[in-house]
Order: sequence, then structure tokens, then C-alpha cells
Amino acid sequence: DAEPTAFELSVRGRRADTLRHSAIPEASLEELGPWLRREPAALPEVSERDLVAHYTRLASRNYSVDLGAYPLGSCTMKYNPKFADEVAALPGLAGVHPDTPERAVQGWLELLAELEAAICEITGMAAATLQPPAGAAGELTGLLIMGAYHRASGRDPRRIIIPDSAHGTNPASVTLAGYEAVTVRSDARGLVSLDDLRRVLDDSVAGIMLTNPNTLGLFERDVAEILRLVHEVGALAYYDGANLNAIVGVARPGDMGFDIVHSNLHKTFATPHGGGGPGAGPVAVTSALEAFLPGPLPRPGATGQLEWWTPPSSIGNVHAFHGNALVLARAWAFMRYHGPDGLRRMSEVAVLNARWLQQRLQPVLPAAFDEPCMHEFVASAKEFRSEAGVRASDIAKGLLEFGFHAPTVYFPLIVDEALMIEPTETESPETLEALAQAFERLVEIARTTPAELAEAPRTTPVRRLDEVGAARKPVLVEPVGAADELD
Amino acid sequence: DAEPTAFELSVRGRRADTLRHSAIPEASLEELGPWLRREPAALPEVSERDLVAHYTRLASRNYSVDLGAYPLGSCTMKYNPKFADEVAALPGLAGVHPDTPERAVQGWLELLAELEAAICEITGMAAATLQPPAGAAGELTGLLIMGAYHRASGRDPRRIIIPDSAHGTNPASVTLAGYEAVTVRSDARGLVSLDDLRRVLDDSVAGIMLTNPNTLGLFERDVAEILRLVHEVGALAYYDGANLNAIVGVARPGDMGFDIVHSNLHKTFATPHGGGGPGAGPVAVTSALEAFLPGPLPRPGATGQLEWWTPPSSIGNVHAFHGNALVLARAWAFMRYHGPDGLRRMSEVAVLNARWLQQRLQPVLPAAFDEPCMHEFVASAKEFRSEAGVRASDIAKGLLEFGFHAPTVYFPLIVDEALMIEPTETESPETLEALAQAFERLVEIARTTPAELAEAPRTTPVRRLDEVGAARKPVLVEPVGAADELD
Amino acid sequence: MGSFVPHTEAQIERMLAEVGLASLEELYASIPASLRLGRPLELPPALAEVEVLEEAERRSRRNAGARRDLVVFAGGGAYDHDVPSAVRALALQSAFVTAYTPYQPEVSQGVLQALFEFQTSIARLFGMDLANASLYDGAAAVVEAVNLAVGATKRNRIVVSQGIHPRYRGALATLGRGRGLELVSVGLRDDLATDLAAVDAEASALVIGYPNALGRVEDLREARRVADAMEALLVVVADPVACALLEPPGSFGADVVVAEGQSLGIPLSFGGPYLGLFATRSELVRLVPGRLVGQTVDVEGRRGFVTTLRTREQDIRRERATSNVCTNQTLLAIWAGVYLAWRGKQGMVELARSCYNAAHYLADRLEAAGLSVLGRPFVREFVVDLEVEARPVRERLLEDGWLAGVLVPEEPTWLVLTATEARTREEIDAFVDRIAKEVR
Amino acid sequence: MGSFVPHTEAQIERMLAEVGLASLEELYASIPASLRLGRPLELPPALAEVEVLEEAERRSRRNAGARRDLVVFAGGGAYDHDVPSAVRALALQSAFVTAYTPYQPEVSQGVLQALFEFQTSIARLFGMDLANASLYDGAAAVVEAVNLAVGATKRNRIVVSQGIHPRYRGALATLGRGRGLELVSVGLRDDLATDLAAVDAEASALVIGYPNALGRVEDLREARRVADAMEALLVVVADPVACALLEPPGSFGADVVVAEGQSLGIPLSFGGPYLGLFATRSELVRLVPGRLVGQTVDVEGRRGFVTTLRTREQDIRRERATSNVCTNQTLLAIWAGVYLAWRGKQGMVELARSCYNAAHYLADRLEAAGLSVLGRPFVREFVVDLEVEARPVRERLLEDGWLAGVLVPEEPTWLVLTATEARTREEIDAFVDRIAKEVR
Repeated sequence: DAEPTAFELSVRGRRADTLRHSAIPEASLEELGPWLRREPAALPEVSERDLVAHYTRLASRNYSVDLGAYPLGSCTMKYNPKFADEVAALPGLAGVHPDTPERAVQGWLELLAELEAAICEITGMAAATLQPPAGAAGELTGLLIMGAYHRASGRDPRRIIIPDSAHGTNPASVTLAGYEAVTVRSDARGLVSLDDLRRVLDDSVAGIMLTNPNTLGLFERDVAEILRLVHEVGALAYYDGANLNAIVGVARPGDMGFDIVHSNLHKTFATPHGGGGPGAGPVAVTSALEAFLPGPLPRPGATGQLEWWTPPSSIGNVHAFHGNALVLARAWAFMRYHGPDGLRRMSEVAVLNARWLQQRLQPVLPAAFDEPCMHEFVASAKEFRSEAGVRASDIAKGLLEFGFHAPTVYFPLIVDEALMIEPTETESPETLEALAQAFERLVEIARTTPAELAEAPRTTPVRRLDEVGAARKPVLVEPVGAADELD
Repeated sequence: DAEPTAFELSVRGRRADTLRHSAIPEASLEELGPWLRREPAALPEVSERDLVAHYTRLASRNYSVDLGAYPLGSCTMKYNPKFADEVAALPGLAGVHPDTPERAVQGWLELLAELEAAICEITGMAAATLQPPAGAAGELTGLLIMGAYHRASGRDPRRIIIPDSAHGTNPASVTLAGYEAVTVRSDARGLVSLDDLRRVLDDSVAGIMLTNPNTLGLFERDVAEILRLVHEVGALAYYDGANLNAIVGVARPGDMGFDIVHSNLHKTFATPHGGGGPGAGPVAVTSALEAFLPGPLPRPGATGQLEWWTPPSSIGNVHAFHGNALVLARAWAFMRYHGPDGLRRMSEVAVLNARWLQQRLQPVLPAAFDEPCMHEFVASAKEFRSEAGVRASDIAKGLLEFGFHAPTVYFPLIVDEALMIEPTETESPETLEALAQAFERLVEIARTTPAELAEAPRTTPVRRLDEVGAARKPVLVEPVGAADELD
Repeated sequence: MGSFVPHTEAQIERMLAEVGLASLEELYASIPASLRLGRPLELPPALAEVEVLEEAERRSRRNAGARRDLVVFAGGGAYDHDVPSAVRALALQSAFVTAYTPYQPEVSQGVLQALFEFQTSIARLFGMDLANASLYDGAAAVVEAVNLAVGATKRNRIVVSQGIHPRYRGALATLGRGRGLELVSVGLRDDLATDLAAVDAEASALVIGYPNALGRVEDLREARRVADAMEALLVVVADPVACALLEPPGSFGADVVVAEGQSLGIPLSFGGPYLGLFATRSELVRLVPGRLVGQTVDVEGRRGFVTTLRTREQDIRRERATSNVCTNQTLLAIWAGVYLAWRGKQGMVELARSCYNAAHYLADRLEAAGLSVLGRPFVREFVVDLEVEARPVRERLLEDGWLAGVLVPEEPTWLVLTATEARTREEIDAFVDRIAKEVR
Repeated sequence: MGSFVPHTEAQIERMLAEVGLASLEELYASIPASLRLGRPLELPPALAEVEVLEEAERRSRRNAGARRDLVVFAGGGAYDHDVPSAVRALALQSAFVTAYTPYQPEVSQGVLQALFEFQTSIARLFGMDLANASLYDGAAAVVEAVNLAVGATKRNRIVVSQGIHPRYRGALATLGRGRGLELVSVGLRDDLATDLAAVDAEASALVIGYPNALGRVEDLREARRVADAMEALLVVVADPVACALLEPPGSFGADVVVAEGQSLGIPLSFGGPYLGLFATRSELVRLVPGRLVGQTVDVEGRRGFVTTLRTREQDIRRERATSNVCTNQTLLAIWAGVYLAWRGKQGMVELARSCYNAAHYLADRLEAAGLSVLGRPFVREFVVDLEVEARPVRERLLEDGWLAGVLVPEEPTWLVLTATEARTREEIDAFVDRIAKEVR
């Protein structure tokens, strides 16, 4: 039942490939001298037919949004429209070399400029770079812009404030940007503690990184005051756009006072996750910071055509070319489809779905903070751990048997046995109800026959895997071995 | 675990569709008067997201060539190349209206003319119609050509000879063509009995339909003599191309003496089966019969361009347009990829695989006729029926649990408890061995614990279904009901 | 040499040895030497995959495609509709594309359920009790409907309206010849409706369009009355898009409704593969050609689907079968089924309404330009009488990027024009301006 | 208004009532009124799906695409290779495209095993012990390699060859600034090889191309020696296609091999999404950035795959993580893995050989036309010195349908030219004739 690897399927001399017939003469390899490869790399040797069967069977061993609900909190697994696939496959977009002179790629530049404008309007910012290939890359880019701004002002503060509820990428990006991360605590409301913020704020602070709504799914209602305090010490405010999908058309980071905003295009604008990428993390900034953006940016030139332009104080490039262009094209298509009202409706129903589900589950899986949530909420399974030894991960594994993906577990870190649930706007009320019933059933099992949960999942292609063993003695590649000797 | 229907997923007022914004004014519906529909048809009302999940889950409940081996005898389930999908999706092929004037579709006409020429070369014929949309349609077309030929010769014989091993479509087509089907028996070799043929042959015979290799996978080695006898009484010989895939580049129906040949493009040239269609069944004929072909045919005109031309004595059209054009384009692509040597290699290995598997299984599942097979062979499970009550269909169902599709069962009719096995050339020796081991294991179960086989399959999305009940009280559509009242 | 044979030369040698042969040629020992070809096929040499694609693309560039090269106002059984991306993606999943006929229902529930849903949608669209899982195309569906009528009534005389697509009538003539069908044609009145008053005598079927091939909505109430008088079945050749806006044929007592299903999201495809739709009344179920999928339960009581009533089919009944149809157009039926679900209950009405608006806007503009429009009431297709020979006009418009309708063999000055939801006001305005120049 | 919200208005009303609210606006009660937008976004109005596609196509027509509009002799980190149909189809299965990061391995074996196979192929191609599951692109891979070196050696000084792609060096400068990396550039000799003799002093890494961005195959033996002398890690920025023909970097003792993986079957895509390849030695495994997939067993002893060594990652280590990489380019890694399996052991060699032949034929023809070719030995990319300013030549050739290489910022008369297996003899001959006219 297990699927062999392509290497195990290999037979010496078997081929899938064809190569264009060439009238070009064979060139001598002599000039390569000692660099000529002696042994070909032991790549697979399979037929196209077996290759197709292999990867089709692998695909059948994978859950995906196209199969069903995926309430993975913070990850925002919503439906990825199929027309965006067709946009990304257009030969006049997908077949373009990135180093083609501007006048021969006006369509691309126009599309990117339109996307930049839309992101600025949605976030309330003045300009944006589309280069960062993921949200985390956007964070780093934003922090480097922050640094460039401070240095241009003759300062170089070294600390960045991050709430204890933040995504792990925030502190990691801070470190990579050469800053020191300072944690600000959440209060009993699940929001940034203003008292603790005042405690850590001084002129050694370069900036703050906030997610709003935060990772508990709660809107930081004091955000204006927080940013006033931050700006007061000369620091900048960075908006982590991971949860932007909750408020599109309703509120804008720029209007809240943020200086730098990244957007995860897959979370808000439904570009597909691809099993973990490619993403795209454009970074938008206020006009005061535009001069520091990575270049080049598409801007109208003297002739009226769009040209690549690099800002005078640019921090430099953060991607080899123009970012994940085809991902950007998908987000552009998503925005054009929705229009202003559709985008707002998207956010509203994302919140409505989460709010409804939060309330629906309250009797069995109460939210960690008793506040009306935005687009996601965090429940805690700690009651079951003490009662019956059932952990959040057990409930997650149990859900897999019901044909759903699991929620996010053990995040945010400030909630014990966290179960972070985000239904997204593309799931119907009927799906939400089915999901709620699955959770109810799991809670009942946790109370009555908890041992059963430890066995879950049983109906999946494999069952629980030995992750400790995998890490202790990592097998990261298939050893060249007997499989390669078949003939 | 069962998948609801799209109707059951429906919620009143829910929509997936969008429609182009139109600046065209609304026209009054008044002229429709009493014809205006009062109630919209109760079609599904689903979201695009749910629709995608629904059909993705349905796809996951289906076996296919892309998942694994499909030794369905006579059906020839070989690998369908992916590049042919791309050919069929080319906008300049798929986006063309069939009634576009010839000078604006020269590319299509050229492709069809090339395919016709290739089919003629492969079959040894002079001209071909590409219109018949399936093999059975090709049969009927061929029989109508036969009739037109006879009538043009001032005769109208009314009987068609068909071997008892023939596909069911042969006699059905004979009836639809207005002929009487006369059966000629197979002899102990599994071949047409010459004696029996002589018995039924007289000048009331319009023609014979032969499959060669026949449905037992055996080459009718007396074919020259058979056709001599047939022609002697003024009859014509029809070659059912169902098994042409065994002999491409090796032998040609035309060289054997056949007058009319159809080809099932999916069987020989790997166009995908699509769950049961679309197919394509071009009919090639000798030059004596070209005048009767359905029209139009692509032929060079006065200007050097290709034009549509209808033969003078054409039987008329058999398809609304030009046949299943995109299926034809796939077959064209397959031929261009293979070239003459590749096509021959295809047939050779189809035969080699079947021959090897026949011999490999001989100890456990002996062939019904002890002759070296061509591209397929027929084993019999009758021994198990008498021993243990196990039927051919039980072995077939058992195979499903091993991750293979079942072979064809109960055909040809002249073999008791027939299991008709065709591995095709695209299965590797390793797959053949795995298949053989699965059969061995099933035979062992049949001998030792036969009751187990009656339970098979257990690991499929559903288990054995009540086909008798389905036929007794047919439920062919979902009744409009409660499902439509959700909101 | 390209091929999809996975075997290495060494493996071929080994397998040959295992079956006791010295060469691949020996596999063909049972073919007399005189019947062997003995030379390579004279075909173009093998190409690499990418070269095949380039060859195909080269040919495709010599075709004028809808939208990119031509604005299409032609219908005639093939319509330029928008194809939703999700529908295309779902229908073309490899689990559907590369599956065979669902002979083993346990591993074919995907195809079977999709077909069951298709059957349901088609039956509901036409207001009929049931539908089959599709036939080859619209022409084949007409032929099979007539076969059913002949089987049901045991009469060979068929009355066919001249409003039926000429190629469908052609196929009926071609394929009906064998069975000795007597086809009686009934003409059209000046208003393009079938001249039902001219029909008499017994027949097995009255075959009439709804709307007919010239776009005219026929009077099915009257057709039903006339068919009853002839003791004939009423066979309606319908337009599935128009039927979203028109009272369905079933409500007028049609016995069989057939149609070309291409409009249901299938690309123009140079005429194929399309699919024939076939719906009828419960009483006639055992005469239905082609595949039928039915609902049932498995041994554990779970719902499942199977092909059913297979005793009708040729692999069992052989020469006693009422049809020789073996394959159908399953993939296209799945595609159309997905399309009908995507458009949905209201969406199909709005689609039809959009076509109706476009066609009527076009007709009104043409009339305003002084041309004669025939065939009201119509939905998305109608006749314009140019009063000059239409063929050269159509040829000249082709040069300018217009596919200006389809010709009517019997009426050289007519063009049948179609406008779908894909035509914009600007396109229609420009087309009318252009065509007006031709006839001025 | 378009959206993928499935809710009917009635359902929204009901759900609002169930959570005790009167309007959708009330969902946002926790957002102070002063922070609410209070007006619709100023964005273009909603379009129907088909209109979005048409808008996108309109823009795409204003781009010159490889092959249909331009014959590409440009590389510079983005290569015009043939993309096999099966590879595209398999990589783009919706089970891969619409999956998330494999956080739940029980339902993610497809993605995980595909990545494990990718890791294996990449490691074998470069002759290294292991590879990760990809990074964002070639530039990011260089940056992460340097981060690893800094982490491993605790030294901030990096020696970078000027033969590294300028945009990769740019990204290194940009992204390394925060950590205070000291980047020392080492120039090229006249033969375009890195002037390793000019390198001294301690460093954490020596970063060198193989071949470098000008196509020149560097002397990795010498680079290893120099790196050892500096107590630095040897970071090789490789070309995965060239490495099918060249002795792999691992065989010369490279510590880290990084590369842009676009050549492995990924379309040009205007520069992204591509994927960064990252391979290294076992000893450095716990410093590897990005995701790693490892083999293990489930509770029943069946083989399975998991993401492993996750304690390196930012969601666990937070500010102590050595990298902030969270997503990777999984879909592209799967794609490249399928491609490497499709090309296979011999096929990759033949592909590289075909590129080698084309590039050398081009170089030889240019030399025969009197132009100077620099950078031998090379595989598929080399420098031609036009001896006149290259930019205007390139612009003029663009008009005639040629993408004539990439410019070298420091050398205005140079063009870096590339020829892949996709270039025909006719194309090369015509290109040489055309370029010869420019410099004559």
C-alpha cells in the first residue's frame, strides 16, 4: 500500500524523456578537461507512464483545499479560484524572460503597477514593493527599510518590540535584521498590555511589529494609542499582514498609524499554497519611506510607458528578479474579480464564520479569551489534558478521521493546548455545522473514551509517525543502493 | 463517507456562476408568450468552492490509468500521453468553429489529411473518413458503405457473417444497417472454422466482419483463405480494428485482403477513454470504395489549398460536423511522436507483454486456447467455479483490492468464465510481475478460502452493489425533493 | 524512436528468452510471411514531444480561432459560449479523463455519480422523467430517437421538420437507410415555423426543433396534437440553453427530447467531441439507447451507482440490440454536468436571458439598418435575409474578422445569425455597421 | 459583486441573528469608529470571471513572450528550456497546488514524499550529502548559505566572487546588512575566472560560481584550497543543468551548494516563482535553513515522511532561529523533482550536452564572424565582447525578435549569451548573421 519512491521504481537504462532532434553538431568536450563529470548523478530511471502513476498516487495521498475544509488557524486556507490558474498560465505572462527590456513587457509592468496601487489602497499606504517572495521575506524587508529610515535620520536604535502572541517569524526576522527582540506581554483581554508597552518603550526602540487582528483573532482596539506611544519615541510601526484578510475594506493599517505593512497574498487574496509555497509578501510603506523601497519599481517614464525605477535610497533588491510574478498575477486577478464590495464581503463573512463557529463551539471548546473574535479564534484543550490526558494534538488528529484538516495547534504560545481555528469565508454554513459536530463528537470521545483519540487517525494513508526518531537520526535523502541496481 | 450529490449540496439562492457585464439592453420577453418558462429547472445551487470539492472528491473515488494498471482485455487501457492533452487544448485547434470557411481552417484540414494518410498507410487502405465518433459508429458506417457498393453493382445481398467470438457491437451494427447477422463458429484452435464458413457462404452474403487478432488474442492465420472465399461470392470483408494495436507496422488489413477497416483511435493511438468516451472510429477503404465515403473529406483544391470535398456516391454524413476532431488531433500527435519504428515497437511490446503474462500465469490461470497469444489472452476460471463456487467476477473483484483494475470478464462469450487480460505495451515487466503475483494470490484464495473472495472488494469506496435491484426499479435521476428546499 | 514502452532492451531480451523466442519478429509467427509488411511504414519520422507540440501549434496558427481571430455570430449547432475555468479544471481531472467505462462500479463511483447528476440535470432542464448518459452528438441523438420511435411503434415512417439541422437530417438519412426508414420532410411556413397543417398519415415519429435550426420557437402544443393524430411519438430536437428560458418540451408532452449539448460549456472544438443529449419518459426507459446510470446500495447499505438496464445493450443483446452504441461521450457529459451545476438554477436562466438580449439587440439593429429578420419568436438564433447572395458576403466578412452566421442550403440569401452571452454591444454594433455596408 | 462567499443573504441574516448582531458592520464593533474606513475602497469595479481572463490576456499581449515573440539567447539566471507536458501536469495536480505546508503528515504524504525525492535528486546532482526542500530563489539561497557559514564559523567576513550574479550579490548586500556582514568582493581575471590568488585573510565563506554568472567554469579545487587557507566554508553557486555535465561541486569538497532551480522545468515566469536549491554536508544539517523532510515509520511500522529537525525553525526557536524562512517553494520543488525524474539519469546528461553543443556552436559561429568570445571552458553561457556598446545593439535586436543576452553592468560592451536545447541551428545561424551586422 505504501508508494515506492521514484528511485525504487527505477530500472537501469529506462527513460521517460525525449530531447529535440538537433541539427547542431556535437561539440568537443575537451575544454571541460578535469571538470567533465565522470559518473552521471543517480537520478531516477523511470518510464513516463510509471512517473505519472507515481505522482498521481502521491497526489491521492494528500489532503488539499480542493478536497475539503482546512480550518488551519492563521494559515487561511480558503478556496483558490481556478480562473487565477488560467491567468498564471497565459503564455504572454508565464513565457516572459525577466530580463526583457521594459518596452517589450508593458503588460507585465502595468499589471504590477495596478497591483501595487490596489495594495496601497487596501492598506492605506503610499507605495509598495512586490519583490518579497513570502511574508517572512516581507518582514525582513520591512525591518531593513525601518533601519534605513533611522540611519537616514541619523539614529540607529536597536530594539524591536514584539507581542508575546506574535508569529515566530517576527522575532526571527528581527534577529536576521540585526535587531534585538523585546517582548511585550498580552493582558487579560488577550491584547497588548499598554502598561507593559510603556515599560519597554524608550528611544532605543526602532519599532514595533503588530498583527491586527492579533493571533488570538482579536482586534487590538488600543492600536491608535499604541502607535502614538511608539511614534512618540521616534520608532516606526510595522503591520504584519497575516490577518489583513479580516478587515479588507473595513479598516486600513495606514489609517491606524502603521508605517510599514506586508501582505501575505495567499492569505488574503487566495493564491494557492502549493504545499508550502510559493507565496508573496509585498511590503507597502508611507510616502516618507518610499525612497527606501527595494528596486526596481514600475513607474511612468518620460515617454508615458512604464519603466523600472529604483528609489534613490533603496535598501537594494531582495529577490533576484521581480518577486513571484505569477503569484502576483493571481492576486491581481482575485482583486479584479472581487472589486471593492466583493473584497469587503470576503472579510465580513470571514469574520462572521469565525464568530459563529466560536459561539457554536463555546459549550464544548471554549475560546481562550472570552471576546468576540474576528476571522479566527483560539480554543484551549487544556481541560481535557488534565481530565483525560487528551492533548490538543489528539483532537487535531481525531479531526482528520472526519475528513477535515486539523486546526493549528500549540499556537499562539500564550495559550495552553491551543487549538486555533479559522474557517475562512469560503466555507458554507453547512460545512461549519458539520465541523462543529465533528468537534462535539471529539470532545465527547475525549471525555468518555480518551484512549480512542490516542489511536487517531486510523483511516489516513499512514497513521501517527515517529517524529522523534526522524529527528534523532535524520534520513533526508534516499541512499544510493540496491534499488539502483535493478535491470 | 458517501459523497452527497450536487443537488443534496444545494441551498436555495446559492450561486457559483458569474456572467459578463453587458451593455446590451434587456429585450422584452413578450414575443415568447406562452413559451416563456414558468419555473426554472431545478438545477444545483452550489458555491464554486463546494462544487470543486464535490467533483474533486468524486474524482478521488475513481480508478484511472493514471493511477495504475488496467488489464481490461479488448479495451486496451494504455498510458495516454500528456502532450496530447496540450495539443488538444491549443486555442487554434480547440477554439475553432466547425463551420468556418476552408481557407481559414487550413491548419485543421492539413492535420486531418495527414491523419487520414497515416491511417491509410497503417491499414493498407486508400482513403478514410474521420467522421465516425466511435468504433461502433465506424462499423455502421462501414456496413453502409458495403451496402452502397453492392447496390451500385446492382446487387443487394442481405446477410453478414460474424464469428461467434466477435464483439457485441458487430451483430448490433449489422442489425442497425438492416442486415441479418449470420454466425460462423470458432474451431478448436479458437479461430474461424473454415468448414463452418463454407457452410454459410453463398451469394446472399454481403460481407464478413472479422477482428484480427480475434477477441481471443489469436491471429486468424487463415485470413487470406477466408477472404478469398468471401470475395469469391462477391462479398466484402470488414476489418474490425479493435485489435489493430497488436500489428501496427507488422501486418496490414489491406494486405490481408480487407476492403473496409475501422480503427478505434483510443485503443491503438492512446486517446484517453474519458470514462467511456469520446472515442473516434475512422473508417478506411480500398480505392474501389472511396466514392462511397461519408463527406466531406479534406482534399487539395484548384488553388492548392485544402478544401472540403464530398465523394460522388457518398453515403452521406454520419456526424454533425467532422467527427471528434480533438480526439483526432490527439491521435495525430501520438503518431507524430512515435514515427514508424515507434509504432511498430508499440505493437511488438504489446504482444510481448501479453505473451509473457500468458505464460507466467499458465500454471494458475491457463489460457482458454493453448496458442501463443498476440496482445491479449483469455483465461478461464471455470475450474474454480466447479471446485469452490468462485466465479470469474469474484477473481476480478479480488484484483481490485490489490490496486489493479479488473480484467474483462465473461467475454468472449465462447469461453466459460472468461477472464480476458490485456496488459498493453506501457506496463513494465515489474508491473506485469506484480499483477501475476496478485493473480497467483487470488487463485490461492480461491482454492483455500473461497468465501473470502465473495466478500471482495472491501477496500474500495463502495463494496459490491445491488445491480439487480438497480435494474428492477431503476432510479436514474434524483427526484426533486427535500434537498431542494434547504436555505 | 519515441514510444511509451518502458522496457529496456535488456528486459526485452530477457522476456523474449522467457517465452522461448529469439526476436520480437518471432512473436508474429502466427502471421503468414506473405501477410507481413516487410518494410517500415511510410510515415513521418518520430519527433520529440516538444517538436510534436510545435508542429501542432504551427498548424493551429493556420486556423482562425473564435475570439482571437474571429468574432463569431455563427451557431448552427456549435456556439461560442464562455467556458468557466472551474468547469474545465474539474472535468479534465485525470481520474475522469483516463478512466474507462465504469465496468467495475466499486472503483468507478466518481464517473458514475457524475453521470447520475448529469442525467438528473438534463431531465430537469427538459422537463422529462429521465435522461441517458449521453450519445455521440446532436445528430446521433436524433438518429437514436428515431430508432426508439421505430422500436416503440413498429412503424418505419418518420415525419421530419425541415427546421431540423441539415446535417442532422443528413445523418438520419444516412444511418436510417439500413433500416429502411421512410423519411417524410415537412416544410416551413414563411414565419419559419414547421407547417404542421401539411402533416398527415401515420408515422412513428414527428421530429421538430425547439427552437428549430433557424431559431424559430416551434409550437409544441400543436406538434403534440399532430403527433397524436398520427399516433406518432413527438421527438423534440431542443436547444439546451434556450430551454432554460422556454417552457420545457416535457411540459408539452414530448416523448423524446434530444439535443446537442455543446452549449453546456464545451469549447467549439472544430465540431467535436460534443455530446448528444437524450431524455424521455419513464415508460420508454427500456428502449433508451446508450448508457444509463442508476442509484443502488452496496452490501453494507451505502448508496452507490451502477450502469443499469444493461440488457438493452449490444454486448449482451448482440444482434437483437436496439442500438449499437457502445461508448458514449462520458467525459463531455461530466463536463456538461459540472457546467449545469456551476451555472445553477438561476444562472442558466440568466445565461439564456443574456443570449436572448444579445440576439434580439442584434436583430433589432439589423432591422433598423433595413434588413429583414425572420423567425420571431426566437431565443439566440434567427435568420436575416440579405436579399443578395449570402455566401460571398460571408466570405468578405471573414476577411475582416467576422464569422457571419451559417448558410442555409435551400435559401441562398439567408444567413442564420447567433449571438451568445459572449458578444458585446460594441461587437454587435460594429458587425451591423459592417454587414449593412454589404447590402446597401 | 463577485466573491467566493457561499452564503445566501438569508443565511447571513440568520447567522448574524444567531451571534446576536443586526448587521455585518457590527462584527467590527471592536474596531474604533475613528479607525474604520467609512467609504468603499477605490478599486476598479468587480469583473466576471471571463472578464478578468480577458483583462489579463489583454495585458499579456503587451508582453513579448519567449518563442512566440522572441528567440531567447538570454540567461542570467532564467533559462528558456522545454517544459515537458507530463511534468507540468503532475506538478499542477490540485492535491499539490491547493495543499498547505504538511503540518499533519498523516494526510500529507504526497507532498512529503515528493519533497523527499526532490531532496534526494538535488543532493545527488550536486554530489552532496543532503538538500533541503527549497528556498525562495537563487538569491535567497546564496543569502542563506552565507547565514549558515556565519553561524558555523561565527565570523562576519564573506568573500564573494564578482562572478556571482549581480542581483544575488545585491540581495546579499541588502539582506546581510542587518547582521553586519562584511562582504569582500574578489574580481575576475581576464579569462573570467575568479582571481583566487587575490584572496587572503580569514572569512566565514568563499562564495564562487560553478560555472559563474558569465558562464566560466571555475576551478573548485583551487577554491577549496583557498577556502581552507581562510578557514572558510566553500559556498558554490552552481548551475543545476551544467552540473549534469560537470564533476559535481561535492566532489571538490564544497560545504554548501546553492543554485537557482528554474532550469529544472520551470517556465520563465517573468522571474518567479522559481526556487532556490540548497545542498550541504551532513555535519551541517542542524544549521540548514528552511524545511527538511525526513523518512520515518508510522505506529504500524509503515514507511512515512515528516518535516523534521523543526527545532531549527522560527516558529519554535523564534528570535534564536538562524533563519526566518517559513514557507518555501514547495510546489516548485515538487515540479523540479518531477522534472529530474522525467529527464532521469541519462536524460539530464543529454540535456546538458545539448545545451553545451548549442552554446558552443553559437560561440564558434560568433568567433568565425570575428567576435571575441570569453570564458572558456563554459557549458551553456558565455560572454561575447561586441567592442561597441551592447545596450543599443540589444535594443535593436529586440525589434527583430531576438532577446540578445543579458548586459554586464561593469562591462558595457559585453553580452552574456546563452543557448539551451531549445535553440535550433537555424535560429543560431540567423542570430549570428544578425548580430554580425551590428558590429561590422
